[in-house]
Amino acid sequence: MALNIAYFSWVRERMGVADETVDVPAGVGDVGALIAWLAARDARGALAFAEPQRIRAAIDGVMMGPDAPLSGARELALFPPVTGG
Amino acid sequence: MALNIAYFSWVRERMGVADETVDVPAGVGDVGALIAWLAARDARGALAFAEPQRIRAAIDGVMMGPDAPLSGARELALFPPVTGG
Amino acid sequence: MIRVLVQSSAIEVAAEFDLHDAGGHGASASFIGRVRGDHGLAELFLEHHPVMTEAGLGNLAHAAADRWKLSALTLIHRIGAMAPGETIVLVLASSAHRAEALAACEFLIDRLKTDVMLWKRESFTDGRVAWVEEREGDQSRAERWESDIP
Amino acid sequence: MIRVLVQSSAIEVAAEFDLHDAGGHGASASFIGRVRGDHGLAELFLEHHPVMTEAGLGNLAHAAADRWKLSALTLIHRIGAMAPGETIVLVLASSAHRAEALAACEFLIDRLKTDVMLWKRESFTDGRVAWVEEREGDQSRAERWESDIP
Repeated sequence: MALNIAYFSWVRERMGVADETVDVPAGVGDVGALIAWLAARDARGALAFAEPQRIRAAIDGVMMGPDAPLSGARELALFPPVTGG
Repeated sequence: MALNIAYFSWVRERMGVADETVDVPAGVGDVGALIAWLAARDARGALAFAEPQRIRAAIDGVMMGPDAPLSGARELALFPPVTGG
Repeated sequence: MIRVLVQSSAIEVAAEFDLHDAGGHGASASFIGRVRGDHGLAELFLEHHPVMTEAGLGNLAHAAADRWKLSALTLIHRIGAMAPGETIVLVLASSAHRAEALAACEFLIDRLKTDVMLWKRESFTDGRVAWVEEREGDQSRAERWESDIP
Repeated sequence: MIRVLVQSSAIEVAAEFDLHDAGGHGASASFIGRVRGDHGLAELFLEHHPVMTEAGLGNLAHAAADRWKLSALTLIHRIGAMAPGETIVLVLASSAHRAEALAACEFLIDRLKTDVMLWKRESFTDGRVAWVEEREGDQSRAERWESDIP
């Protein structure tokens, strides 16, 4: 399954890209599993997702927990807690 | 005893003057007694001070109750509750 | 900078903002109160006790500036005759942080209503003229701050 | 009039006040947040998730306008690179009465801190660059309004 992923803040910096389209492997069904897969994929992912509890996720603009399924998602956004306003 | 009295708002309008200097009679010792004396003095005073519980007073810029003595006062201000700000 | 004024001329809001901001502040909260044209109001007249109003505003301003560590405070009250839409009061409070600026602004506008020696007279388009009666709500809002009287 | 903007250009505060005030309102409360030059800050950079930030600001604005019966609301957030002293955020809420304008302004500035998808990066004069960590205080201030989430 093809999925667009957007990164923000230091997650973006550590990944080295603002967004990418990945081919999600069979067996990676939810947000938490995808983060674990990215962390295992390469050194940049290992750096960005070393502390998964610090990562927040949104699917198509809606905040989601690690158990949220990826099926039907167009865009997954991964980022640290907001510090804005 | 000579005393400057300043009137504000509808008290001023009913008295017909913004301020006056009165010669306080012997026996009129406090704010409440002075208001009663003004109410008895003439028709304007009767109109302005028909409801003494609606009147507030300040002596030399400090809010005072009806029992406050007049001795030593330079200016007595008489007015309704404020509605400002 | 603490700037406290009681004036019969129009309050120039933009110019007051510029003057206040000269230093640059982390957070600025403001309140602008204007004459409402409700119920056919034609003119609002504000009478004041000059000495007491000036003392009242000055005390309020210094109490707020001290308590919330304000870097600047502007407090301007209009008196005399005003038309609907004109500004009656401007409060502008600045601090390094937002909570202080907001709290100071709210404190000042609540306390202004009861601490300043002002009386309002309304003239309506139908010719009626009436002095405004004291409002219960003002008293209770101001009493929230009672323990903070300077 | 509800005006909500997320912009990388400077926030023109005086022009926004003029635009907002075109109708004339009984009471206007405002908050202006600026970049503080503390600790040798040289530049603040705000990154945002465009779709979520716009939706978040829009929802907040409409929730506040409905709840406090605002006659006008301006909510502008700056993004991108800013120097100390520049305005990050402008909230300007107007209503017939002061309590509503003040409450709406405070609600908006508190909730902005947590509901909008923005991340701050600070660059210092000594060359250090760091993303700002989440602050506890923001969360607890925003939670005061929790029961009011639209």
